[in-house]
Amino acid sequence: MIRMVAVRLALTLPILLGVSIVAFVLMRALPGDFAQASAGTTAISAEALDTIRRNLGLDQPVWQQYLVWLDGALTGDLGRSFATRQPVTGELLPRLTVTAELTLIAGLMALTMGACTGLASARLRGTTDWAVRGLNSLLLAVPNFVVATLIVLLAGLYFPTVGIFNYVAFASDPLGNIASLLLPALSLALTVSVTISENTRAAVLEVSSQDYVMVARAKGLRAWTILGNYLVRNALTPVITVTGLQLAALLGGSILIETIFTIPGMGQYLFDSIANRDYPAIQAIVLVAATIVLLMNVVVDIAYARVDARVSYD
Amino acid sequence: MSAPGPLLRVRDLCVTFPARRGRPPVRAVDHVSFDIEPGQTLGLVGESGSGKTTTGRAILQLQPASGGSVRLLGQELTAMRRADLRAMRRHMQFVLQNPYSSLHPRMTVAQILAEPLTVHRSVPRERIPERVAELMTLVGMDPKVVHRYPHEFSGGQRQRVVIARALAVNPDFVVCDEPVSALDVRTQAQIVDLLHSLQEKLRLSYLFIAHDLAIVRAVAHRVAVMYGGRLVELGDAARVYDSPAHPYTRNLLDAVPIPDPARQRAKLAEAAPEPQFRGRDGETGPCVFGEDHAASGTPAWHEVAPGHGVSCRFWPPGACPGQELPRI
Amino acid sequence: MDDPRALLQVRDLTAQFNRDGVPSRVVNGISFDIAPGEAVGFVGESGCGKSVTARAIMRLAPEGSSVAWGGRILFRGRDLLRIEEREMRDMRGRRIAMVFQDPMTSLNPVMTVGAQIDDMLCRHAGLSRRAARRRTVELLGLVGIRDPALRADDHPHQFSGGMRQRVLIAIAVSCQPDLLIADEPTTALDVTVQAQILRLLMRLGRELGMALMLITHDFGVIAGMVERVYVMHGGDIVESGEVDALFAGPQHPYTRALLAAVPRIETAGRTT
Amino acid sequence: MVAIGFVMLAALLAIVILGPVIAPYSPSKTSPGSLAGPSAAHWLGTDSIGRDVLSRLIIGGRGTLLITVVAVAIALAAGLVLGLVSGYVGGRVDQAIMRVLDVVFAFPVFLLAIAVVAALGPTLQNLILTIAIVYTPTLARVVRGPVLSVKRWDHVEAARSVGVGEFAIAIRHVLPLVVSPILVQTSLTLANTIFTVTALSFLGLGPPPPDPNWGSMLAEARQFMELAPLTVIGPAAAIVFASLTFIVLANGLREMLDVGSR
Repeated sequence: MIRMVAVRLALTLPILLGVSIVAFVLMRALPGDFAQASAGTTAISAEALDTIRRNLGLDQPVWQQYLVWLDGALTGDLGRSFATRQPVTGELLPRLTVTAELTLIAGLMALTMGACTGLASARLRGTTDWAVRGLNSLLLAVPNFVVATLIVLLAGLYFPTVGIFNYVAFASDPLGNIASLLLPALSLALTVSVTISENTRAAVLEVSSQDYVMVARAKGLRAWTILGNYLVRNALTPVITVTGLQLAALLGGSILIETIFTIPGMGQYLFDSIANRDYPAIQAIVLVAATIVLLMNVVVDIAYARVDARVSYD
Repeated sequence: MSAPGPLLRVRDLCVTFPARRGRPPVRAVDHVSFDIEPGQTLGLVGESGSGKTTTGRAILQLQPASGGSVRLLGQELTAMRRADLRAMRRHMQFVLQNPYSSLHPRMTVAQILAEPLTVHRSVPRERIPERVAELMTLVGMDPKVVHRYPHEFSGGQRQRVVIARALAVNPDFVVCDEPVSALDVRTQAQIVDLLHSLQEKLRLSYLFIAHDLAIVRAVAHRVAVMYGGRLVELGDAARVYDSPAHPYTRNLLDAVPIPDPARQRAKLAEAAPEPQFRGRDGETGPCVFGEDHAASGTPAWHEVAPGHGVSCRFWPPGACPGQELPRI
Repeated sequence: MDDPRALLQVRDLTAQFNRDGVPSRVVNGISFDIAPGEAVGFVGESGCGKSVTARAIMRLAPEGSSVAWGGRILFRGRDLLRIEEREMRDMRGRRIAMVFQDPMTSLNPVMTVGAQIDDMLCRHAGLSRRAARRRTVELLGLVGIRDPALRADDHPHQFSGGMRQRVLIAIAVSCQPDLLIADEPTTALDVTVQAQILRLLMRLGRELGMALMLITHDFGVIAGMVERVYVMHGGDIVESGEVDALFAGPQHPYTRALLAAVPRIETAGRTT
Repeated sequence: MVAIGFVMLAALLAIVILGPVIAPYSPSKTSPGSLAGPSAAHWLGTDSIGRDVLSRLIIGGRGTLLITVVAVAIALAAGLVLGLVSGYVGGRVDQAIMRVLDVVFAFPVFLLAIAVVAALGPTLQNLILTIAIVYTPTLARVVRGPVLSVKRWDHVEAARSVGVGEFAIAIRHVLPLVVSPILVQTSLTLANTIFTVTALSFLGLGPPPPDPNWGSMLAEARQFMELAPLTVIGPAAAIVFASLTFIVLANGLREMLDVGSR
């Protein structure tokens, strides 16, 4: 088990390295001058600009700049924000927890909805199948930011006094915090639940036609035993994979949703940073998000092996 | 080109599959040697995983060999350049097991049969339809149906198309890999008859790979038995079937059910033979004939009669076959 | 009815599939009997309706397809086509068990082989988990698996094809059914393994006193295993009889053609 | 199902191609009375500075769909080449291509798009290029998967044994059999791209004004939605209709071509 985790992590390392290069290059390939940008909008003398360049190490060759930056990133130092002159890591962390919470709630919602509708669709067939697939097509066509906008619109029109749309910090009121995240999470979860639902449906149908299910029926087992031990346990693996892969979509989506519901998470931070041309912050957000996605993929792989004894990485 | 000697000469052919995820490399084909004369059929039998299909693919250079030599019409294939090899494919063809998957589902029979003709430019473009019709007649099909797609045909008809494709370029040698095992018994007999008559008409040589020993008996002049990547016995069909020299061959023949109730009942009533054979572990030391091949450097192969040989490895543990052998 | 001693009496069985709204009949009203402890063979080419007949006795339609059965299947006097699904579920595995063609795909890959026998015993014999496991180990030993106590905790992918078929046979006989249906049980196996499995089926049939319904396309397999044979073609039984008589003097032209096409290992082949 | 999809697609295309002809007003022409409700003159009312919403929707659709289609076409071309080479050649080439794509795949699509557009500036070319880049890995994987299995099919081996060259095998014997899943996925990617394009515009990272765009119209309308709720509905419905078109088309194609499911 430990060995397998180690192998998976080792396989992820080169990709992480690639991700870091992309994140680095992205921000150094700016059409403008990094030093100019870091100085902000104020007019600045050429000498002062040179000083900034030296301070930021911009007079060094690019690969050296990258190594210095990577060295910092590995020790948790993602540079200083241009806007606030504070370490980016310190600014990012509290926002990251908010985004993580939103993503987690949305993920659980999507998994519950998707797995239930997918399973019902595959097992009950007929009208249920037809209805679920129709609803799924429709849900898939409605982007999360449109859902969010409509939710805010309806709330503004019909419940102008109810305050559940205002973000509540977890520290001040844990329950209120979760309640305030429910609707944003729902708008995030709807599209993702469709993917999970369709994959669950396909997986259950695929498993249903397998010989071992026929054997289970020939054994005279009860319907629930067949469902649990034969259908669901075998359909689980593809569903786990898809759910894990959807994390990227959830993280990306939360950026949008946070701006609509004014939740102080990574999304808002990203927009403030873009507005301020705060490149170190943008870089850090991109790097952190990709790292989370990659680590989540490792977790998915491990979960996969826990469920299915045939998969091993020894 | 038509040098005297065998049409196909395989010597010490080895195929090794590289190590995969913690498993050691697998030697799928291990020093296999045999000849095939023009107009003759060599039956290659063995159970699944014995390496018979890999041997066929390696001879056709569809699977890289890790050692040994394959000479067709006197030309060494294993070291041939790609372009030369493609030209050489005119002489050697392949009939695969599954007639459902070995035809391109989106190509008509005419297109399927025309492809090898175009590739080898063996027939001028305007004569292709004529040649296609000729091939259809050759395999006993109506040339009028060439514009249909494979799914419109039955398994037996598809296998006829597969054979027609193989014959399109006038090959000398055809590898038939389980050509009838996916078919019903009556269709099997028809395809076997077709292969027979084509052999006589066109003087073809076949390497006939099959797990069904009864069918091999009907088609093969000589028979090779494979086990664990090695040839354990090779000889004229009549000798191998009627007086098998190797205990594995005997086991294999014994296990074939006979469509005769009284005899098959008697067979099942006997105790099952011990299917364990000594594998590669005991390769050092003298073999059952008392010869130490490792020390003397001689091949581990014994001729029990002219043209009939057995490998001296893979005996049942503890058995002393030396005493039984003289009976042969 | 005709023979009160019969274990299974099938009368005018029909089966009709519905593919894209087009009905197609695959079994055209066949009738046959199986006595307790008797071994009966069904032989025919692919698509002749022999497997569908077996599925009808188990009342198992392939997943996702709709099949309409007609006629009667009397098992110890109960019409299997008319009883409640609950009663049928109690029948399956306990009274009538089945072994399928492909052992590679017939075991649940995510459960240990032991657990796949345990669940059957818990369901039908009402055993506790621990008692079931003791019986499972016995059964695995009975079908010829070495170190059954250890192997019970292995997953199917750790077994060879022949060993998996043994496990499937252990599952099928675990509740000592009255009738064991074996649908092409050796077709996917190598010839030496086939011989072992046939011997095993024969031994178990005798030891447990089960009736055996053996379905195969191979006249060689059927020859040594059964007392009576039914030859099927295009959804009909075209010929039936005692096995020795049928092989010695087939009456129906189809049976004759089929028997004539069977390759025989003793027939002298070609010479160089 | 496919028929419905094609009808919807035809309607969408008609609006896009005939846009300037059928739009009642110029999208930038203002008229007195901002945020007005539906009337005979303005079927869907006017926006905050008095421009005709319907005209802006029609013209805005052109921009949105143009970016979408061009970007997906580029991604499809790249994905097809990469996926086919990767899957067919296999071995180290496959490893190299897939590792590079894995790097792109690790970023949440939307986040990467935002970052790239933010860094390079929201011009039309940058938008198209960015979207093409972020969707290339998805399409390449969709091509590679079936190629990996089709290249092991018997008819490919048969073609090789007949002497057909590798390039011809890849094009003639493998590619035609992987077209169905690619068509389905392309249609779904088109729907996804409409999301991404409109979402970027929604955040102000879309094609620069004054060209109208469904995303930016929605964002604009959002500020006044308590006063004029209908202005939100227009662009929202347009986005949903466009993506629904491609989703219906994908489902129809999947059913018709029988890709993977029953």
